[in-house]
Amino acid sequence: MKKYSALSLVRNALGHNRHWQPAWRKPAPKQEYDVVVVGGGGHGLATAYYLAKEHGIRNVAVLEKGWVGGGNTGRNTTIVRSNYLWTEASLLYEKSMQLWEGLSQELNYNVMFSQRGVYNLGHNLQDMRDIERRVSANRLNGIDAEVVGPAEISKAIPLLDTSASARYPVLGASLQRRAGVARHDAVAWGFARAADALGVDIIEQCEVTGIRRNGGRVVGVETTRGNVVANKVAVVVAGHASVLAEMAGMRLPIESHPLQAFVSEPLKPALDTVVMSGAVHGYISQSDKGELVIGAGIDAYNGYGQRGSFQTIEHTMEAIVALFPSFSRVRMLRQWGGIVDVCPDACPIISKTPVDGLYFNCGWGTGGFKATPGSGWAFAHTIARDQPHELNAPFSLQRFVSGALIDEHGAAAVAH
Amino acid sequence: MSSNRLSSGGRLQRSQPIRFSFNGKTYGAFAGDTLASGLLANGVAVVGRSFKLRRPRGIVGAGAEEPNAIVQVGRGAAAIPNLRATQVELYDGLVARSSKGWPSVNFDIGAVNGAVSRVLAAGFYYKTFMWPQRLWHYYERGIRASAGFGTVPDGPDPNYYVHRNAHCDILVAGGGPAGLMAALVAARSGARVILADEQCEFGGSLLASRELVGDVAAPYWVGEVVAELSRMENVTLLKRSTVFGYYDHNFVAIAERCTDHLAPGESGGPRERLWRVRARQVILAQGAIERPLVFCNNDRPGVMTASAVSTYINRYAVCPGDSAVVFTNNDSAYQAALDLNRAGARVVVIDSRAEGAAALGAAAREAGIPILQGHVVCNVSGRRNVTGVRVALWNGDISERVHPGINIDCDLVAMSGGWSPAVHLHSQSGGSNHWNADKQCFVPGDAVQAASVAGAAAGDFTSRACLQGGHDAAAAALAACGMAAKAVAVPEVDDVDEHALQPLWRVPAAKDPDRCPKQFVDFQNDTSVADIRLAVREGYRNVEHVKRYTALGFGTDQGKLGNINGMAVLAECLGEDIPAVGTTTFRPAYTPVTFGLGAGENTGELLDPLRKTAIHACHELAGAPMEVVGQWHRPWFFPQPGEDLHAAVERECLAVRNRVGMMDASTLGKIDARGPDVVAFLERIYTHDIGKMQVGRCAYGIMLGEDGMLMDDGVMARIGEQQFYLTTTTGGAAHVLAWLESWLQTEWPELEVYLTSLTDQYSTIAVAGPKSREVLQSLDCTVDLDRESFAFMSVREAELAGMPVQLFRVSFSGELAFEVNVDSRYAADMWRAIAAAGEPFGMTPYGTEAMHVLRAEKGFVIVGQDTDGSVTPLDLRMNWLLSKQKDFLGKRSLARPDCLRPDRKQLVGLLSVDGRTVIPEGTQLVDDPEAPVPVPMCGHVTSSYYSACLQQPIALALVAAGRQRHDERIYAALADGSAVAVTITSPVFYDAEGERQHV
Amino acid sequence: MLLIKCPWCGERAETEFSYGGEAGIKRPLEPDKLTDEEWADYLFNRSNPKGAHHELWNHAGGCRRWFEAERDTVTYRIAVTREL
Amino acid sequence: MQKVSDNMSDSALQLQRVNDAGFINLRGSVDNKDFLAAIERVAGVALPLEANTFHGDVTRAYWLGPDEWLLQCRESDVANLQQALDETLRGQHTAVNDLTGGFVMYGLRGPGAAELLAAGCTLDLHPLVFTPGCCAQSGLAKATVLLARPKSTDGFDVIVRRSFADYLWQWLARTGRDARIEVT
Ligand SMILES: Cc1cc2nc3c(=O)[nH]c(=O)nc-3n(C[C@H](O)[C@H](O)[C@H](O)COP(=O)(O)OP(=O)(O)OC[C@H]3O[C@@H](n4cnc5c(N)ncnc54)[C@H](O)[C@@H]3O)c2cc1C
Ligand SMILES: NC(=O)c1ccc[n+]([C@@H]2O[C@H](COP(=O)([O-])OP(=O)(O)OC[C@H]3O[C@@H](n4cnc5c(N)ncnc54)[C@H](O)[C@@H]3O)[C@@H](O)[C@H]2O)c1
Ligand SMILES: Cc1cc2nc3c(=O)[nH]c(=O)nc-3n(C[C@H](O)[C@H](O)[C@H](O)COP(=O)(O)O)c2cc1C
Ligand SMILES: [Zn+2]
Repeated sequence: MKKYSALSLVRNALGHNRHWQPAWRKPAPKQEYDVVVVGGGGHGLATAYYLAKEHGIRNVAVLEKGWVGGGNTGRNTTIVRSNYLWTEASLLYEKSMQLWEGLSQELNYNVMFSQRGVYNLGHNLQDMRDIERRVSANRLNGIDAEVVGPAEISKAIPLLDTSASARYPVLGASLQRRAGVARHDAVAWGFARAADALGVDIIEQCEVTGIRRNGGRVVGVETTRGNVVANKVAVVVAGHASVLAEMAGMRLPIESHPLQAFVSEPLKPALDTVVMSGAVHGYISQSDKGELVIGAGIDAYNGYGQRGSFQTIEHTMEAIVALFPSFSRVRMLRQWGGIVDVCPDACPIISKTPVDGLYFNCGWGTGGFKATPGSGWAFAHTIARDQPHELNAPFSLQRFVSGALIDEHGAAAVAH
Repeated sequence: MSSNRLSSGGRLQRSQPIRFSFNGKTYGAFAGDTLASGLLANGVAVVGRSFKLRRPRGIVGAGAEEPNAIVQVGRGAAAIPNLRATQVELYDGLVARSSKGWPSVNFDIGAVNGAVSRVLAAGFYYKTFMWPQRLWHYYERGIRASAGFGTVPDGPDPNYYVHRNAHCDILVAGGGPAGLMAALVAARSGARVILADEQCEFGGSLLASRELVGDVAAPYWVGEVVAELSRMENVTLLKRSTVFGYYDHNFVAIAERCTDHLAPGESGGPRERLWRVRARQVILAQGAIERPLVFCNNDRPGVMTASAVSTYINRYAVCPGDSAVVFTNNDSAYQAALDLNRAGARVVVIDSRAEGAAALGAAAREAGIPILQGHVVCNVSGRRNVTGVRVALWNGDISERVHPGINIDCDLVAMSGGWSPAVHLHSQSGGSNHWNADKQCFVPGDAVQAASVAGAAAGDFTSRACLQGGHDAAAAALAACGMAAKAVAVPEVDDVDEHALQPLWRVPAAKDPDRCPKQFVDFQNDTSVADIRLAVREGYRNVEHVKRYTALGFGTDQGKLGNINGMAVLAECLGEDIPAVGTTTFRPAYTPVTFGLGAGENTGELLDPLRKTAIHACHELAGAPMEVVGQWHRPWFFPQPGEDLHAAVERECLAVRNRVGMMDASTLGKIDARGPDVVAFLERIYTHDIGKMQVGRCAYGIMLGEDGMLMDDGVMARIGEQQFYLTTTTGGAAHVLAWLESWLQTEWPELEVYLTSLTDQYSTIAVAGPKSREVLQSLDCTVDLDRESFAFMSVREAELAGMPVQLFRVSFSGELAFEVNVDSRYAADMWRAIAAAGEPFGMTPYGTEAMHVLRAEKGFVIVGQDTDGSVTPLDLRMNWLLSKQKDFLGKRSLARPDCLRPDRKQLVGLLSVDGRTVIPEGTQLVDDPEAPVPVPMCGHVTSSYYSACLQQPIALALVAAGRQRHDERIYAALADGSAVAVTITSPVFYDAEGERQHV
Repeated sequence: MLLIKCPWCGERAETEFSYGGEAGIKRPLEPDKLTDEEWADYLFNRSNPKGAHHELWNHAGGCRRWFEAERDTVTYRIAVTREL
Repeated sequence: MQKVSDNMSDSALQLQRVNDAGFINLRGSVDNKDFLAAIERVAGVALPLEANTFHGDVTRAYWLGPDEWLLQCRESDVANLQQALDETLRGQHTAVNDLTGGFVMYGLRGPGAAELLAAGCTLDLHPLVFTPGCCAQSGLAKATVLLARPKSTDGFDVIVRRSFADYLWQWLARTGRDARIEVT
């Protein structure tokens, strides 16, 4: 991999940008790999990268049915934070946060991780109780978190309606200053480039159509580009987890739902942080390009259509106008949907399965972008050692049998 | 007025001169002008700056496709950011300014970016700003400051927006010849028709056409049709209405702009109206968009699409230049040459094709217009305005460089690279598109919803075919609706003989594409041919990667002009054909839609219904602040002069403990459940034994989810052998009823039970305290209230103060207490009657806060506050409520290993060791506050108050293995980092034996 | 916004309905005879297919009846709705 | 009377609260002929068996669902009617609940009524589709309502749960401002 640097930029510019190397190769699938990662989203690519980097397993293929980053990685609202409620979840997301903090340098690819802070607004007494509870837990877990009052909020977010007469007045908020946003596409591309440099084959336009098993163990996959032999198959396909599970004769505690988002036209800076509100259900940030990036809710029904219902968007516009009355005249440029894999407890599954050598990483639902590096890191460990790291041990499939669910509906109340 | 204005023609109201201001300068124009035509008429060339390189930019198009002329209109809170000048109708006094360019659009500091544009190539940001890590924050600030277009208005929107749901047989999107014809056929046949067009007039391309339709001028024909349609009751005509989204099941969203074309103050009514249309059939007649050609410096102000030039001349009576070069690869642009010629401009046609144009070519020659066939424009000179073009002979081989031998001075370049059908809505509806090699464009494939595409949007580029297409689409749609089509004659239009278009996606230049001056594909985002090539070189080869890496099609125009060219350039780089490369996804909105429009009337206090109890007015009168509970407003406390929350709550609590208080508990959910199988049904729902309950008795009941977690609770009463009255929590009311119905209907349909919601029918007034009995007695209660005849946990029908009531003897405060359920019509009267009767006894109204304190003193939980969906009844020490005799929902889950873990969090009480500190609710509990991070947590505080009657703070908490840990000391970890010692106790702080409620 | 045909009331907008998930998941008759795995399967596991889906809807804003629908989870086309 | 528009005379729409209506919710089986006959006898109006319709004028029976109806009568008649129903239906699996206190009824009159409702209701209220005698439970703005088009007057009746009534009233008044609504 040729490093990106100020010098390389200038040198290449002088050469009319004709000497840049491909960010990743376009290899044809080999017949056999040590590990096949199914799904070229951020999580899959990070998994491959950490397999190679942390565990020295380099004979790895990432099989992606479309183009890398084209799933939820490429269609999410990019909020990164670690202020979850339960210790199990907090520690996992915090691991991720720590990786984010050095990710651009580690990957030599600017993922534009912008630690501009995330405010979770509280609008009623129960919201405030929940905020206190979460902030208190975060601090004990070593995660930066504060409870802030309306005056401070209004100073930091001048356009937010903090008046007491609002239908849902702002009573306070939790604030994580280290939280923020990142450039979603760059995360996929940066991981792809770095994984490729370590020898990982990233194979696009290659859909896995079957999971081959022998007895109780996995022996490879069938794809639209032929069969591939592998003793370990790691599935990270977000909304399609159930489809892959079915190939292995399993059902998962997952439902796939359309989740939508939209952006405004680019505007001069108007919002310097990230604002989320559960009670009015909306959240918003402004990208470096100037669009307001706004997340809507999920549609209730199962869907794989990468689109959703308009009333969901209307509802979100209401929320945004309620929170920011002066955004009323701003316009929606584009809306889109992704398919999120929702777990009963709003927590992910990073787990071995009843099939030996088959691993699943899914259930991130509306909030897994922030976990991308941490998820890949923990999943790589699980695959390499054939046992979970202590960070992801609580997130096994077994928890649905034992009942040890980790209910993060509160902290994940707003889809994000 | 400037020389660009033609002295006659156009569709302007010349009798209405107006003035407008742009970037601080005032100009004149006429009613009927757009901001774009007004600016062009005044010779204003530079109207904006490009996003990244800050190159000066002029108007390119005449409609929705415009990428450059992005302006801010109006001021202050009424400002509108990011409008396209081509779509802004002028009114007298309009104020507009460019969205980019600092200090001014004519001199922009940011233009230094242009000097280093090679460094700023696609993907630049990903490769830099990484060193040192901590500086990114500052780099980012700079990047943000220079990005963006418009500015957010500086206050809340002064206008309002409305919604309208509508239904029709046939919705026609687009009112050009195809759409008008379709609407006419459908309307005459009696269908309910909606015709929407985003422009201020119907007619589409015909408004700028010089064709004859039938035997009248095209705009005249339009006028006739529109007049007829507007007389018909079954037709809704929506102008200034953009069909912006085509959703599932023929749900179509239209944004109607009602007042933006009027001067502020001149208009009443809503600013915009959202039409939410459910159409049986949709006809898409969006027309086609002319493509630019991609040559060096093709972004200079003065380079426009040929059809835009024709539109400005014919519709707006503006000739955008004095000497023009028309550059084309197809016949249609010759029309612009003819129009320019007629308008008095000098004009030369450069046609890339060796054989030039057919009929229009002949007409041009006849008009004396010089034509260079087999030539291309390979570069443009001039910075803030075109000053000339460099022209070269070209043999049709794209891989060859050309040698620009000819210079032509000009101030206008009219270009045409062919036409792309506007397949946007068709694509949004789920339809795919096919490459048509003859026409070199994507045309819509089969409809997947009840829709069809007609006219130029379907790839029919002659007016005759458009009219016929509209006619046929309507006939087919009518048939699909089961309606007969009336015979309507399609007017004749002369067909014009044409030569085939020559594919030309990138014009060869004197240097290779990586070295030559920029050949822009996406004007707004400065995406050039070289950028696309770079993306491919770096492995970003999928069209979606190219889009995201180069920002092609990412702008406010969503690539209406540039996308197809970009994809073709990509195809060339990859050595593939265009259909193999494909398009990116078309998404709503076709053109951007105002957030306020989506919100409609759901703003301010109408954002969400504010539910009020029947007694609400009494509370307001008493000056009680409200607590928001779900959609309800409930009185929080009843302050007396000078009291704050704490003082009031202490007083209210003590009143209940010592005398008597009353509370509005009407928000509780109430359900009538009856039928022969009601017992069997409720046995499966509630955890306790229902069959044993006697008529007239009440019980506290809980419901679990199938996962074993506490879902809801409430008092339930047996009213008759086969009739129960169930109550639920305030927040759970709707959900519980739906949940019960779902079990009845889907799982146990054999059970004969009817459920009816009584939540709004009955209001509930709790009367609590040692004197409560006396108060009710003094209200002529028709039943005996003494302990023997009306025992704790029973229910009676009675009359109180002359009103029929259901009287419950239950207690949520632990005191002797009654709950009066009364018809909501009389609830306020009853409230006043009880208050009056209670006065001699010291009656004190109390709010939700005192209610919370009172129940906490008794250790009663509140679902949703003391529980969070992860708490079982075992955790709450409710084992006594769990029947061993029967199965009930959720029971099996309680036997899962995790639910039996002895170290689960269990409900306990907490007392601050210092006897003073009220611990904030939510605070986490730890065994050892000094432990290293991550500090293990053993629980958290769910409820916490100062108890006036116990004269100390009390709290409820969930603590791991808490039941075994009474009297142990743990710590509450406060938000400020300090820790407060607390002692674990029983959750029942007051009257543990329950004597007071039994008196 | 889907257009859903309530078997009782006829075609109504999606906003009148609430979704009930996969249809045909019978509650076990004797839950205490089930292993934890079997119970978990009933509680949580769903087929979640990409394509034809057999599902429950409730006409919550109308007649309050639950009914079944066959809907394609990719195209969202509803082939049929029927009374339970 | 609350004046919303300045010019009452040319107001196109009148909105008023109907104060003398009583409501009884009925559950029972259509297969039970005795039940149907008994209701008709006691209430003087037959239960509609066709979805989305109602019978009667002053006393009305609205179809709510396949086994559910809402009876509307004069408020002063509710008690008697309820008692008579209870007696007649004793022993049968039915449910009779007085909901007079639980509902509020608004009358919306005038040619613009359908248009106003269309601002917040997804039903097709076209006079040839939602004809006199039609009723439907649906959403209006963010409340759930029972809408009916009476036979004798030009307009709609809107029946809404009491706790939503103020909200809906405000919504109607605000949304109707362009229709020059007259609120009485
Ligand atoms: C609108 C929206 C907003 C969101 N906002 C946020 C947010 O603000 N913050 C946050 O943290 N999270 C957010 N999320 C969630 C987040 O996007 C996801 O959790 C995360 O991106 C998942 O990453 P992934 O790599 O697992 O999945 P994906 O990026 O979806 O990758 C899975 C890949 O698997 C591929 N695949 C599927 N089937 C096959 C097959 N058979 N063979 C080969 N490949 C296959 C897919 O093509 C896809 O590329 C949001 C999601 C959406 C939709
Ligand atoms: N000479 C050529 O090569 C050539 C090429 C293309 C078109 N044309 C001419 O253009 C005309 C095409 O007729 P037509 O009826 O197909 O199209 P049109 O362009 O005349 O009309 C389309 C109309 O749809 C409107 N519209 C587009 N998208 C919309 C949306 N989302 N919502 C609301 N309105 C929308 C536009 O404002 C326009 O008024 C014919 O007269 C044809 O001869 C000629
Ligand atoms: C954070 C974020 C910002 C985006 N900004 C823009 C934007 O400025 N312009 C744009 O056209 N699309 C923008 N998009 C949307 C993408 O164009 C695209 O719609 C989305 O990635 C989903 O892909 P699809 O529409 O191709 O299915 C953005 C998407 C994300 C996730
Ligand atoms: Zn129904």
